Amino acid sequence: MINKQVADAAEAVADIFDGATVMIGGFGEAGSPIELIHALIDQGAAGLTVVNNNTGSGEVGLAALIKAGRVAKMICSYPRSLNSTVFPEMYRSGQIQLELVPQGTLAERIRAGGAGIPAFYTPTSVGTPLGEGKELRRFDGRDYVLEYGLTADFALIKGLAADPLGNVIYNKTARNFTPVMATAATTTIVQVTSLVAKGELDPESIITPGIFVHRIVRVGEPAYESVLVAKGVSYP
Amino acid sequence: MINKQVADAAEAVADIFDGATVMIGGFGEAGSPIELIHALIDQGAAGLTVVNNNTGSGEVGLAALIKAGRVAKMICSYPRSLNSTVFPEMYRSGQIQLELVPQGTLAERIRAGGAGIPAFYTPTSVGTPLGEGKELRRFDGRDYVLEYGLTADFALIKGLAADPLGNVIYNKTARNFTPVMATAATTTIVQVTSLVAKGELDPESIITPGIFVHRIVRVGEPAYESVLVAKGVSYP
Amino acid sequence: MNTVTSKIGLTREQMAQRVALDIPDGSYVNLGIGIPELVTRFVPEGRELIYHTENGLLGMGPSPETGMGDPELINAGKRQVTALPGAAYFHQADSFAMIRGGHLDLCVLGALQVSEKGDIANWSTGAPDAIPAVGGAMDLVAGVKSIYVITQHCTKHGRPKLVAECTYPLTGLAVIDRIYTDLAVIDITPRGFQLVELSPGVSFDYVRERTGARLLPIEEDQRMAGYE
Amino acid sequence: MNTVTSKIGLTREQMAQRVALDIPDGSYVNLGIGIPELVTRFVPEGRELIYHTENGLLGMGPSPETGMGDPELINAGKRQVTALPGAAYFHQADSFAMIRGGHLDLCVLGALQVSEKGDIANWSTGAPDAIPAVGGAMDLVAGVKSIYVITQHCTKHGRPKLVAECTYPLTGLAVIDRIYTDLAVIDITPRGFQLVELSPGVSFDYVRERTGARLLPIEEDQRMAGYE
Repeated sequence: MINKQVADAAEAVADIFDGATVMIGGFGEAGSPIELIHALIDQGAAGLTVVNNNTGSGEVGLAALIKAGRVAKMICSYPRSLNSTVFPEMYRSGQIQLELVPQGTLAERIRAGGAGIPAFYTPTSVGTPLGEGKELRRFDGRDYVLEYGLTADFALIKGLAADPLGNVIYNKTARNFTPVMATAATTTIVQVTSLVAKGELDPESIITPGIFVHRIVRVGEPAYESVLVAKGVSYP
Repeated sequence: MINKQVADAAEAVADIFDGATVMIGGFGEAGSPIELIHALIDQGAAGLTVVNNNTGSGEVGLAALIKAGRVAKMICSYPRSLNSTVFPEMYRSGQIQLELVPQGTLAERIRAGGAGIPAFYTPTSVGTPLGEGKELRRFDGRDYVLEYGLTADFALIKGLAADPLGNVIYNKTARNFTPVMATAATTTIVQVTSLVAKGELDPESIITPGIFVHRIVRVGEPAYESVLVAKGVSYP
Repeated sequence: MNTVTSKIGLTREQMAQRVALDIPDGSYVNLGIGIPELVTRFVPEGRELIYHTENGLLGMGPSPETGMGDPELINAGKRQVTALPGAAYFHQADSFAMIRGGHLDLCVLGALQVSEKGDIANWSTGAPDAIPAVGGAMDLVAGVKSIYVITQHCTKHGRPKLVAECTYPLTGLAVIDRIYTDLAVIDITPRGFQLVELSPGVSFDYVRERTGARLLPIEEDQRMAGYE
Repeated sequence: MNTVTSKIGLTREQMAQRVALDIPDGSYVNLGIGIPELVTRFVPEGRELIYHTENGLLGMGPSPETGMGDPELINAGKRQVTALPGAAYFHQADSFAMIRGGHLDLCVLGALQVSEKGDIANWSTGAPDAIPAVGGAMDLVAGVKSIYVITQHCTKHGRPKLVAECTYPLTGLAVIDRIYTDLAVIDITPRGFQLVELSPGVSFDYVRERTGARLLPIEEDQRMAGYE
């Protein structure tokens, strides 16, 4: 019987290697898999390329991973946030690279990566600094830039509930980038609040089918960035 | 208050014009909006380009629309089926054109059309007769063909339930092409078995958000192709 | 700018109210952060607008009561919101398919600069020390059917934000349809900035002097209506 | 071909059983119409395979009992099926994203011809009067990680289906990994057709004579196992 659950977050992230590309779900704190990120900090992999819409806040979660010096490059759309100081400081001092991608292009590049589409055209960024140097092509009288599919070695994501096959549902706007990231990584690791038995999730309402999920960790009471930041927590 | 319900199928399809491109949901009989198609036959628009995975069966639904001589061109992946004789005969006698598209490319072209993506690259059909004449490009050592987004003037689709805003859910594999077609048409017309009040559909489980739906018709007891064909029904 | 001029023209709330008047019933609308967010407060009675937030929700409602929010139900500005009856959640690629595919009727955005060709700069001042951050702005201006800008007519330092050519990094080319400022409503037309309406007590010359490109006058005198 | 030769080699069921032996536990599998569908009957005990049908279901189960089916729960061959516990429905673009994106482990397909380079022709005989129909075949061979063909070694007229070059219109170029026929199991390798296994009572020469391109022999003698 298929059962993708692993013992804990440490086991789930054990094989993430130096230099890996890691997609991390979440938009701000909604959907951020903090416990998996903290396990990755403990694990020690460095030189990572991380894909996330933001760069975390305070000194927990993604911001803590960056602060620990493990991230060589961020691919994201909005590397500033409330309480976001770690990335800006390291970026200004040249300790971390940034590939800035418009949010919709980032989402579509990840979807394309997961869908076997190597490249597509989009009107977004034409005529702007982010469109500079990109291949332009005209369709039906309008200009578009060529953008490439994006894949990753690992995806760290957070769900509301999963079954042993890896079918996942999400909580409200915590869904954000997660379902497309799950499709674009060689190994997708999900932390979920609840594990349910096979057959308990409505097949009409499953957002991420199990085929995209490789490891499941139950984190019954996940932390929230804003709560940790308010408490002044700094990880580790 | 937004309420997209219209009185009946005749009103819903009244403005479909000669020469329009019409996407019709369904894979075989699953998800086929037979009552909307029959209303379109009654309405009389001709010279249509129809997008559907198949070409219908017997002499009801899509097959009846074709038999009535209203379809100038079919864009589809599999124009043969059990009990499918109308299209083959008209195709052989040169009365209807066919653009044959691999099923996944057809789905992706429709999604792209709805998503503002004018073109994308896919490995499907490279080196085959369906890839001939298409622009080839190599990414990472593999060849891909360029395919274009597909849009329509109208989409005729079938749902299980909708609310007045046009949020729709589907029944099992009746979902098939329908959600992407809903996004790719200027005017999307849905027939549903049930109308429910705003707020009755779980926001986590809505498959087609109301923004993509323009008109709703309730058809409480939709017909099935196989049942009509078994009864020997021929429409009109 | 002296303290007297700061009393001329509309307040932020009045600007939002002015925009709200122009949004038809049943519109699907995306509102940027800042003044655009105020628009929701002034929608005339009897109209139903549906708000999209690009992080994955259609049918966004107001902020929750204190302590009633969910940290995972937020808007694009990362503030807690609610979901109204009839709302739907979707993932980011679907959300931007909605945007890029031209399904939203209207986006109301703030701006640093708008050019007479309808170019907009609203994501970066290009300052060497700035952390570049674009979010969904470029997708919104490229995809949504109509783009309205709501902005103070001039910067804090009194410089025009409506210009012949943007000097800040662009968000999009020739994408803006209309600009609502504290001083006026101005359309982007093939001939450039076209005055549509002056705020109460504001003269054409007053606006023209504060606009960084040619401003075409209103054909006939026109009074504002719809707010006090 | 005489009537004696028709008794040599595996039956359709035995061919399906032979394929089933090679599919690892936990695989995500798409089965073509015809002999491939029989594979589900022969999965060894203790293994769980998850079946994908490209019209939008992962976790497909067997046909429903008579009268218990839903005309809107069908497989790619448009026959009524069931959904097993843990199944998920999705739309066609998502289904083919799964296929094209390389997420399925295995696809088992029938074929008209397979070339020694791994090209396959299985959608059209190219007959002038034929109605061309391709369905998802080209997407499956282009996207799924491993592609197995299950087919009679020769046509009804005794002509080889394993050939140097396909003469029928192609479905995909260099996509086939392995071929299971009534006579043998054959891998596609950079050197061409590599015999892996002979069916009971079938000689290398017998297979070679019925193969339309060079067939490399097994390194050492090998007996089949796993079915009667």
